[in-house]
Amino acid sequence: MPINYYIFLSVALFCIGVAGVLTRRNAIIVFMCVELMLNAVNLLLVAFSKMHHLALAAVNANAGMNAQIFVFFIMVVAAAEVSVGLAIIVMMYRNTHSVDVNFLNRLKH
Amino acid sequence: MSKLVYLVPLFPFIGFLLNGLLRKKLSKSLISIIGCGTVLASFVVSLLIFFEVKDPSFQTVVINLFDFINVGSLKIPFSFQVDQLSILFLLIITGVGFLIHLYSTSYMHDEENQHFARYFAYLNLFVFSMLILILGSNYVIMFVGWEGVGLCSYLLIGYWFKNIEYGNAAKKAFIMNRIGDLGFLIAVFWMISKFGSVNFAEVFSKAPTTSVGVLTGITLLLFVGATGKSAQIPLYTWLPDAMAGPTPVSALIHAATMVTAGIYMIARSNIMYTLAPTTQTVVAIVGLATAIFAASIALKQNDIKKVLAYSTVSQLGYMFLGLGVGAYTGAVFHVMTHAFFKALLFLGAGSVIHAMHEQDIRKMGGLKKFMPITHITFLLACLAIAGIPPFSGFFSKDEILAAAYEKNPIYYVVGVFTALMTAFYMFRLYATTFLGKFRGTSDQEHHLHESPSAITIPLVILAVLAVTAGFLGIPEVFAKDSHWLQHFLSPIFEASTKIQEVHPANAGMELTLMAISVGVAIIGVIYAWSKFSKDPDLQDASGFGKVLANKWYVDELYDAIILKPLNAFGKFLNNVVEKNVIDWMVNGIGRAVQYSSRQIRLLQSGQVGGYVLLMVIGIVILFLVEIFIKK
Amino acid sequence: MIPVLLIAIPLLSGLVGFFIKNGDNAKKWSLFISLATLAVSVYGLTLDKASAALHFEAEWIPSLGSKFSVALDGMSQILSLLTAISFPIIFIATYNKEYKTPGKFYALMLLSQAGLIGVFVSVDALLFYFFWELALIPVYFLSSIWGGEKRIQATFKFFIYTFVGSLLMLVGIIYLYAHTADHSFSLQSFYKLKSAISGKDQSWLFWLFFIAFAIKMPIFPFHTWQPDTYEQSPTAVTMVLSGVMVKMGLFGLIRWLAPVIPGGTWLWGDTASALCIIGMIYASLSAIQQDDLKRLVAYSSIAHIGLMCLAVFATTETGLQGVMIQMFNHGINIIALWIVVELIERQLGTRKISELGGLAQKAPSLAILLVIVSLANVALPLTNAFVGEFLMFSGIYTSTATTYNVVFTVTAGISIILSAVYMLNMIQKVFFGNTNALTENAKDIKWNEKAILAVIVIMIVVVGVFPQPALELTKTTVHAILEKMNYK
Amino acid sequence: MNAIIFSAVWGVVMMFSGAFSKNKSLVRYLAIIGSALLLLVNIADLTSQGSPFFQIDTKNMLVFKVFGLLINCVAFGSTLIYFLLSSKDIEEVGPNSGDYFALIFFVLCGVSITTSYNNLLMLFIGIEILSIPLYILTGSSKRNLKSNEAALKYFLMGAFSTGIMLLGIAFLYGASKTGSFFIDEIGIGKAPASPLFVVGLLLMIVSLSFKVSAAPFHFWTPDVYDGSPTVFTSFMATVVKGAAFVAFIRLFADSFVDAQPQWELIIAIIIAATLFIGNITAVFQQSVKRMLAYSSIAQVGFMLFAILGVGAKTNTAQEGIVLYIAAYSLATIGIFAILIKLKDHSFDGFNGLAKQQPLLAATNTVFLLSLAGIPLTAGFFAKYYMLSTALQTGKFFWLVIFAVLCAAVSVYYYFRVIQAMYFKEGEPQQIEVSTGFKSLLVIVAFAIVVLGVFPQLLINLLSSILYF
Amino acid sequence: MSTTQILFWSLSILAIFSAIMVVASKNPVHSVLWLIAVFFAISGHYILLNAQFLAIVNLIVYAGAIMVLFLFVIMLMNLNGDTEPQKNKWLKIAGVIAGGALLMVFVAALKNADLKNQIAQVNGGNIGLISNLGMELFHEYVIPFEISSVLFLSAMVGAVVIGKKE
Repeated sequence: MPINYYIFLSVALFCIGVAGVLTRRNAIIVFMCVELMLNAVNLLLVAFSKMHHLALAAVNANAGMNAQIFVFFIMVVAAAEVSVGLAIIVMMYRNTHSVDVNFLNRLKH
Repeated sequence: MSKLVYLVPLFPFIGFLLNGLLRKKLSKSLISIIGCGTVLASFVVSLLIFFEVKDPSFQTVVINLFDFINVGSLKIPFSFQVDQLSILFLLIITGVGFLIHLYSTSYMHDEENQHFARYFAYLNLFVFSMLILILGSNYVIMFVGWEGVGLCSYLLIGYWFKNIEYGNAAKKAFIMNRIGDLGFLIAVFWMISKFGSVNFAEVFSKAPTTSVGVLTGITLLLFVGATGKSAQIPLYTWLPDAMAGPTPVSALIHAATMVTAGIYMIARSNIMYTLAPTTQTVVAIVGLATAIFAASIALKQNDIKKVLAYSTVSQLGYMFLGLGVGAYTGAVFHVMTHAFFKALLFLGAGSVIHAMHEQDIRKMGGLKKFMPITHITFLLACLAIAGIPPFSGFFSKDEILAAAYEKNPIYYVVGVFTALMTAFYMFRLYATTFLGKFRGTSDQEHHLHESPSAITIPLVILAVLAVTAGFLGIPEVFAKDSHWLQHFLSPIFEASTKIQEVHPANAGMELTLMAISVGVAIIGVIYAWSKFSKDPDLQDASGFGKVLANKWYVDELYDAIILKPLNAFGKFLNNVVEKNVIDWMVNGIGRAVQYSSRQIRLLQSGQVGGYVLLMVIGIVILFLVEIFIKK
Repeated sequence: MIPVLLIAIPLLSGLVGFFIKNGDNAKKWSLFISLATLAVSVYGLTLDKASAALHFEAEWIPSLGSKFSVALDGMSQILSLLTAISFPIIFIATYNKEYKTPGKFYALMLLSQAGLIGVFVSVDALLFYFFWELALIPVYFLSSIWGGEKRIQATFKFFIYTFVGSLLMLVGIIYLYAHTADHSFSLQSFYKLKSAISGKDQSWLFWLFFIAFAIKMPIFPFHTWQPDTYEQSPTAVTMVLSGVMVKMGLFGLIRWLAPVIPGGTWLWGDTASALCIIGMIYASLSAIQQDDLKRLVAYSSIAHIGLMCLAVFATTETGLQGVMIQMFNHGINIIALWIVVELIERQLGTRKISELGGLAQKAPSLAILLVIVSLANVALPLTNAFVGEFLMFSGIYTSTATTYNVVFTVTAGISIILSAVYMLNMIQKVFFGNTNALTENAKDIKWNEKAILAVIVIMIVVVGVFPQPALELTKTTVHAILEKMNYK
Repeated sequence: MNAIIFSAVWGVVMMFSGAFSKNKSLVRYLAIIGSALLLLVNIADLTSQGSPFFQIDTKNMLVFKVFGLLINCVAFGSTLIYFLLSSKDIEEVGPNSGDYFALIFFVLCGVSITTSYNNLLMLFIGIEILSIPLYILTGSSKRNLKSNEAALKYFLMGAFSTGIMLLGIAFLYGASKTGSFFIDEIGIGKAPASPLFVVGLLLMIVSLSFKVSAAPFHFWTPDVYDGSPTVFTSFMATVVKGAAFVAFIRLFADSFVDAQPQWELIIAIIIAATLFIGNITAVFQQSVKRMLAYSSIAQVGFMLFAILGVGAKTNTAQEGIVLYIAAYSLATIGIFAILIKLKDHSFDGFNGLAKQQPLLAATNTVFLLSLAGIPLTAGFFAKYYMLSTALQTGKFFWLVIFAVLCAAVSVYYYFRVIQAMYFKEGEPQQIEVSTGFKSLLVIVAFAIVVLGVFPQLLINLLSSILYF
Repeated sequence: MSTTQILFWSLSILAIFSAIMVVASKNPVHSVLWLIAVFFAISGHYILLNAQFLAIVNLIVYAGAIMVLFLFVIMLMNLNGDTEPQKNKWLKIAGVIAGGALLMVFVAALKNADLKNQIAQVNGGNIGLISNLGMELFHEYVIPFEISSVLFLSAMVGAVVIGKKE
């Protein structure tokens, strides 16, 4: 497949994720939208990996593999982030009984 | 002897220091001795130098004391110049000055000890400054004295400092003088840029090769200086107000010496004026205008000193007329005679005031019998100023008028008309004061007496001079080579006379002119005598007289067109521009920062969604910049 | 070594001064130190100009090409002498005044002295900038802690104002530094720059520096900090500010701007001159309107400084010599005026001209001394200011750097008249006339005050009559600077 | 490598010490010792030049250059001072002081990674290691709703920016010729930039701007700094910010320096915006803590000049940024240490401090002056270097002028504190500070002044190491 | 249109549609489910790109572990209903517009990219196979792998600090 398709697909998914972050107030959903963004990136990376592999396979049989490893690390990190993130959300819920990101609004100006 | 000329200003300066610093310690008699003695010493030294200068073989002497300012090519030495002109003025200043000092010892005797000392210190300082002015061998040293006398004038006018009015008069004098001084200074700068020097010798030697335009500019600016110091239109208004000072001060500074500084300066620079005919015309016209204008005001004044003040302004106008028409000798001659008779008039008036404690002539009258010496000397002086032969005023005034006729008959006509007014108002003054019945209070009458000898002796000496000084310059018509003064001063005006030959009118014409002016003066005297000797008009002036009595409302005019607008402008700057424009702008920057701070921090809405939105917008903008603006 | 001593003595003893708790000791200590500094400064005057003792150089920040390099030439000598004279005068004149935490007060005063002298002697741009700020900060604290009621706002305005200026200057300095051939901050390297910088760059560089200096001097329209600050600062500090600190601006102009960026100076000289002249007239007219003595003197100072700045742009020897000597004179004269203001305020508790009157009867010595000082302020001949102003005017008139020399002279000359107006007004309203309830009980001044004013008066007259030694002192500096300004 | 391993290990030590020891001061001392040792091992790394204690083949993932190691020194040194000044206050945040210290050590591990990464993957992991403990520390005051809020905001926005960074990395990867994440290979040299590269570059700029809190990606900073327990704000605003900044500058100096025309305008705009917003907004703040947050944004505006200067031939940019981070960190840690001791964090809280605690006021003044960039303090040379760097590029003159004007504005808010301390009268507050605390503050202030007067001391060190 | 293309398009449409539904769903639980759908679609893409390992890991880690965690939390908080308060409508619109604008600028920036001959290899290449990846991971990428442990440690400590009852 031409790489363009993947680029635009990923960018579209990414932007949907961004729009989600912008429009939702539920902290968990917002966070999920961030995960969506990460997945868009993952997809893009894999596509690029295959692109580079195709172009450079003659020189380097492992060309493009690094991006897939990168994706693997992104998943790892995302997992760690999720655990911390959810812990924070839960902590907030325990204190305020709300997961609305705008509920706590004491810090401003 | 002329090498010792620095002693002449030094003595009064020592007197100033002694009297000034030890004013609380010295007794009045000691103060008097220091004050008078130093001036007398100067007079003696001047006299000695005079005898040296009188010698026909005498060459101008320049004594370099030290380098005053020496920057690059500009060299201004602190040096004195002794020649015929300066020695003549030295004699007048120290001579008349000494008499007035002497007079003052009695006149000011009622002052407190320290103020008495202060008075003499000022007076000595004045003499010192005046001597510097006269002796300076370049324009800067002249300017040093020029401003110095202005300062002393200021100090002495405001001598009675408790009185705010006097203070205002002093301030006015100083500031008016400063306006003139600015003109003087700019002329000096012009000279520096054109001639590279301010020394008389160099300037005068380079003047003939300089363009007329430049000379006209320089001389006009110098003349601006002269109008300030010598009270000419438009800067004359300070002089009548200056009468706030003690009367001897008026006599010394505001009649005999300081106000003639302008005449001296122009006489000194005669070559430049001669080379700039336009300026000469201006000088003549301003002088003439001042003469008639001041005389017209004097007609209706009732303050004894004010009349004399306007008369001084008017006479100074005469002198400028003389300078303007090239009669430099005549002008200097008139300075001298005027110094004698005007000092006498003022001192006489002082004597009257001393006796009456009153300055309004409407409240005097009949003083003849109470103060005989004062009366006689005053009468002589009046005759002298009125131009009645053979008193001194006749000779000097006539010389100017004759020269004026040569230049332009209209000058002569106006001059003669002024002479008429002069004769009239002087005798109005004389008659109202000394003739008729006494109009003061009985209390005053009780105390009336002739002044003490310290006052009368100067009066008598001056009277003798006022009567006889004219014979120093007997016109050619009467006797060949009899004009001693012209002869004496000829080295000074040599260059000018070469360029601008003063054609002596033919003898018949000159005699006719003299006859006319004498006749006119006599008419004025007689008319005034008849009108005021028995029953003077004591009503407040009305109609046109009121305009004259109010000095043509010139002070009010200046107030309205200069002072008030300037003050208003200053207020405007201070209250509006400073506060509402500049400060507002400066503070406005601060306020703008504060305001934008308050607004921008609202971006910090506290909502994550808002933050992310702004971030995304930021990203979009950066992309747009990258895509569209870059390159 | 002399310049180093001049900086080090007040600097170190100032630091020591922070730990002196006893007010009397602090006073004595600082007076002693300032006299010692003066002695060193006077000793420096006696040395030959080429003497090695007048120069000092040591490594400072070699990697930046900056050295601790100080030197005393004619201009530096006259200005450091002014600084060295001013401080003892100030200390003696305010000796009877009590401050809270005096140790700190005097320590900060000495620090600012060190900074001021440092500014005048450094020949390394970075060092110059350092001292420039070092002089400012103690003064800021002095004014803010010991000042009047509105001190915080007023001095803060002053601080921000000058700080903006000095930052702009810093940009200029860095820019010049980046263009030096040897990457050095030394004055000599800067002097060599002028051909390396294009006309356009010189043009804006000029403004970077000029604004900094104009704020310090101050030149219209950057002056609004000044009356407020002078009014609010304790008088001792006002004396430092107006007597010495404003000279920093002029000094910078003469040393760091005009010869370094002659093209820009030439290009904008007329504009800057016009600002000076507007400021002179403006300040003079404003001065006439003032009712507060301090503000009056403040505006008068603006007018006088405007003239000096104008004369610098005239680029003539007479003008520049006039500025040199006038910087000294103005410092002395204005300090004397402040002393008088301080004496009046301390005794009567007011500075309002309208509330005073008739003081000449009660305090004749004060009146006489003030009159003399005022006369110097209006540049009467045989006072020191006359020499300066005469030379400056002469320089402006004969200037070939501008085609408007006559216009400049005449308009600037008007301020001479106006200066007489406001000074005489002030004298009359404060000293003449009758006493009122407030001034009824005024007393004449104490001996130390009288003595210090007398010393000033003697200086005024001596310099006024014999200015030549001072002119000789700055002659070579003036020549050197002119040579660089007239680069074409 | 020493530092990475040591900090990770010591983090674990702290974790367990917290769990097993009830003696709080023991934990504290351990932390202080740890940071000191960390500094030592890093210096050992720095001086041994490539022969660290641990011989590990990093496969070129990490490269230990002196610049990065120097920054490590600054960071660890700052941390040491921070611990010495404020470790007691860390204890008071909550019961788990050992964990807090552990997290701080993990952050330091992240710091050492971001200063020596050679691969975008390591950059990513480093930044995450840097960030995740901070989310926790921000929220560590669990009952405090402000702390909760700050943590949530920080976390959500941090995750968002991570997404952006990853997208940028992906594009850079796609644009690279060799399909590599190594930073020396992702650059495109002088070749015309492909759109992929440009997009990747921009996204990297955005995400790194977020990390260093440059406008308009700074919005998290004030809220998070304000909401966090003050003692952690201090750490975040100094050590962490410095590390993030180094990540930024290294990426640009190593990879993108040739593509400068592509990004210099963007960076210039970001600098201008950062300076403007940081300084202007700080003016109106009522709380010193929040003011400092904005001021830290403003300071970043200045630091970013170093990025503009990476293309210059000289090394002023690197030299300057080390100096800047050192000066800024010292001063900020000092101010925060004093701020923590005050009950009232508003400007009025400082009223009359000079009378009560003259020493605190004096040192605080030095810190503030340094932040404002007044000569005779290290802050001046920091700013000097930045301006100098920018001017050497020969472009963006307007930006330099703008920057100094903003610096003048900064004087306004820094001096408000000085005014409060010295010129205003205040209610006496009960402030208890130990002599050790005071003397340490004096030492720090003294160091700032010494660096401000003799910057050569540090420059010598820097240049002798940097240009070996 | 080849099978690959058909698969690509359908997976893409599924991914985008599901993604939109994640954002649009009112009910958080639905969002989670839609997100899982996205993950599946993406995994499909991975398989298409012959990145089998990632496809599986994606499903296991993301769809399996992480999403379950999300669901768990949502359930725990009892948020399964439509509990989200109505957000300001304008802000919502602004959000959508901003997202759209972002997409537009991406497209604008990328549209000129000369990527015609840049093809992503599908159905071929074996770099995505677990054995190759494993070799690479524990060879070249051992450092990041090890260092990730610090990340996990800190996440763990963090979760404990945050979650622990005081």
